[in-house]
Amino acid sequence: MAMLDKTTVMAEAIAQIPDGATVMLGGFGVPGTPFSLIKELVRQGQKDLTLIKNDANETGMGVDWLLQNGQVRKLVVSHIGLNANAVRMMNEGEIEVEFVPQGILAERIRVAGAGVMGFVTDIGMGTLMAKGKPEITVNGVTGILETALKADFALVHASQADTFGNLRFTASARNFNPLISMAARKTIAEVKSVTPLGGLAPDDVHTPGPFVDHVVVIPELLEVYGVVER
Amino acid sequence: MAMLDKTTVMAEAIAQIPDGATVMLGGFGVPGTPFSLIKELVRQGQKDLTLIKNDANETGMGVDWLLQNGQVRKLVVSHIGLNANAVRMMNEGEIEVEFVPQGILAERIRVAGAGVMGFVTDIGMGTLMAKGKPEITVNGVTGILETALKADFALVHASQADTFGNLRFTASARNFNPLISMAARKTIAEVKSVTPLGGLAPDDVHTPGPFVDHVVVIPELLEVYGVVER
Amino acid sequence: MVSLNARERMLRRAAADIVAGMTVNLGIGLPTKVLRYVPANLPVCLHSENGIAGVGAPVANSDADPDLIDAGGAYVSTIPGTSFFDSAVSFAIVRGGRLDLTMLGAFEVAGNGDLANWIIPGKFSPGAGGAIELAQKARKVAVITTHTDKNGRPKILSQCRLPLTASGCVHRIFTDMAVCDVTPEGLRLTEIAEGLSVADVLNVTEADLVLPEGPLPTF
Amino acid sequence: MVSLNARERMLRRAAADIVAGMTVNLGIGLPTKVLRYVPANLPVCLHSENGIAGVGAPVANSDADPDLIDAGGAYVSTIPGTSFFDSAVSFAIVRGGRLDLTMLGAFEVAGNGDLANWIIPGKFSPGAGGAIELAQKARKVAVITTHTDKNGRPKILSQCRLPLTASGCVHRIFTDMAVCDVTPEGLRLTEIAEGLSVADVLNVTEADLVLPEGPLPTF
Repeated sequence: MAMLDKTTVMAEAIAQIPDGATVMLGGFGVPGTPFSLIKELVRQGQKDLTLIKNDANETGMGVDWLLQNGQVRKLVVSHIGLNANAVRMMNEGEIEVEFVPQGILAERIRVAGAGVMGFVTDIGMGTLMAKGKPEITVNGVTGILETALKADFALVHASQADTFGNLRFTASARNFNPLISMAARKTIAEVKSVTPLGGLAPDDVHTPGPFVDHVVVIPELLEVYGVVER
Repeated sequence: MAMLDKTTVMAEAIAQIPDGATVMLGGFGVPGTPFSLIKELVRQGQKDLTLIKNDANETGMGVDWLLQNGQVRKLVVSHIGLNANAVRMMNEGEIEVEFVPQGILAERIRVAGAGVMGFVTDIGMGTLMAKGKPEITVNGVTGILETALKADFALVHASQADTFGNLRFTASARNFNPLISMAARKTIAEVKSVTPLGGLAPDDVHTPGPFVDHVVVIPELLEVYGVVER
Repeated sequence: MVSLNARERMLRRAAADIVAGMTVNLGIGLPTKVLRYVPANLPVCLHSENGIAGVGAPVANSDADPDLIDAGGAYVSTIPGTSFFDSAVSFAIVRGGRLDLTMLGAFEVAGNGDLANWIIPGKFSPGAGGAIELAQKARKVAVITTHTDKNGRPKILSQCRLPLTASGCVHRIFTDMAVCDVTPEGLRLTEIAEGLSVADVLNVTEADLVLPEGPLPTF
Repeated sequence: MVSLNARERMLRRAAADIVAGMTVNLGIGLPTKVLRYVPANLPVCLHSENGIAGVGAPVANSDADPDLIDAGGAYVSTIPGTSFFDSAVSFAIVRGGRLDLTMLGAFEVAGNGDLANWIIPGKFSPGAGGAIELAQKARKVAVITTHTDKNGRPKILSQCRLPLTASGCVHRIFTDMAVCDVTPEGLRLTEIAEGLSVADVLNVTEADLVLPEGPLPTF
């Protein structure tokens, strides 16, 4: 038995994404955002994208590159408060925004990855968030139905990978990355370093290789990945 | 900021379990089964228990100690084929058995841990497994409703812990242990070794301490945990 | 009317509700500042929505690990016993009943425990982040807020006018003037800032307050 | 009628369906034996329900790690690139569409792809384990079985009589006599064991078989 080598050239991995695709992006703020893959997506210019991510980064960063380049049709997010440009585009109707409570966003992605159709929760009952969602009663308690959130592609930022696509994340850069890796038809991971097979102990893998299709080694961390001065 | 010391004497931890409790047990076959905690539960003799576990171990092992001691009212399991005594007790009506497909068992436990009420899946549609379960339609596709599976107590076997209850598992002994740790009101972990705080790297924790209430260091692995000769 | 250090005394009073063994999530702004008044050696696990249990002290930019921020975007450190996990596990802690206490800011809070802190239609709608789940599912929910807004208008209302974050979720309100508890009998005034009279508080509170029989403890 | 090494040839033929890059789950019994015929250097990731991707070779008891078994309870090893995970993640691989192929045993399999392999009411009901999800959700489902049971009765039926594991799930059936594919036109006989005639196969097959126009490849 051996393991497939999934290391791929960045341009080729990203070129698989067509116009109109639904793309999940890792990251909560800066940590875990796949800035290099996003930059390549900006260079290639795919249009009409639906992006699923916790947030819209900050003005001038990551998701905002795609927004300013006119590549985004819709955002599915929990919060865009740090990106004034995204708020403006939403208010002026240039993009559609679907807000989801953060943990429900995480769970909708996770159940998609788990091959489940949807789940029942009482989160958001009695608020705007529940509006229009079907009610389901479980053991006499009523909740709302939240549907699984799938994507065509997941773009992930990991600190370490082996050539089979076993991934490890660092600190708070883990966030949505393991979840989106499971929920997309194709998962592309940018990594700071790749080790030969056997370089990651089996107990230490955060995202198992079967969920990952392409491993892209980035030559260096973009400047945007440094400490943000506020 | 500091962290609570959760190390506890085994007898005291297990004494919290009352008659009639619902108890989840880790383990898939031998690996990950909390044999020492089960043995203490046999010694204390709590009755009328509902056990939730992947399997019933083998005749003369683990779950079977509780069965033979007459402490079990019901098993919720995916498979009991290796325990002829459990099959006999089921057939003779001495215990109730609820069979759940293995991955649905895992998911019902996981969504309970995630504070979700239930989920919709097409697994088992058109088979005995779907009998009597409500049908729910999600985006035009019909599935069945599976409910969250909670417990009063989870008994977990981990290889390593720190005093706060951060846990690490080894190899295939992980299985249901991280899931049940999240799904019970109280989680008791037996561990082979406990390290001071700081002994586990934050990126290497499998089950975060907030899910764990008691850490019980076992003096030695029971013989039953060795290689099974068949 | 409100003494200069009323804010500090509010924070110190709120901190006293954080007791040994708790897992706690502190919202951005005033709630985060409560930490300053928590004894350094108190065994408390600070949770952050972005996947941390055991958030350590904030760090200067010069010492920051760019991969390690809290949910408010501040660079933080670890302590012995910290763990990292993904966002689904993080909210499992919240929804699964393992978060003992959250302290949150408020635009408005009502006498029945309703909380509004995420959207001002037409003015401010950046999304709720994790606020809805924190408010709805922490075992205890405390609000920390100035008693009035910057125009002197009451923030403790008889009914929220803004869209709710969660209904009936708040157990206790800490302000620079008072501590109030949501009870089945209504919003009860339980403590008062030193130097203030009950009338001072009633004057700037829209919600009806249940008053104590005897003298009020001060903070 | 069936040559002595028919079973080995069936396993070798089934192994040829395992191609580079696949993630594969092999059921207990005959399916596990297919591994012997997979080239050692072929990049294939073997999945086990109990939380392993990259199952290595079986090991003798004397060399076994008591914490490392496969879903059938056999002591196994790791290979470079193996990962361990919990049971929820393990079935996320299965249900989420990341399992390319599973090979399963059968009590009965029908011409329409129905599979029964987990319960014989009143005789054998130990629970389904992970069989239902493997059968329902692997991208390709192959059954490996002797063509007849030990009493010589057909196992490929026009309709399953036992309770189903999953309906219409099977894509291909490997037996010691034939390879059959479930197609919209019905169960198609696509290959035949060396030395057998089509009549030999038809004699012990209850399901209707769609026969090829030309000569059948042998295995």
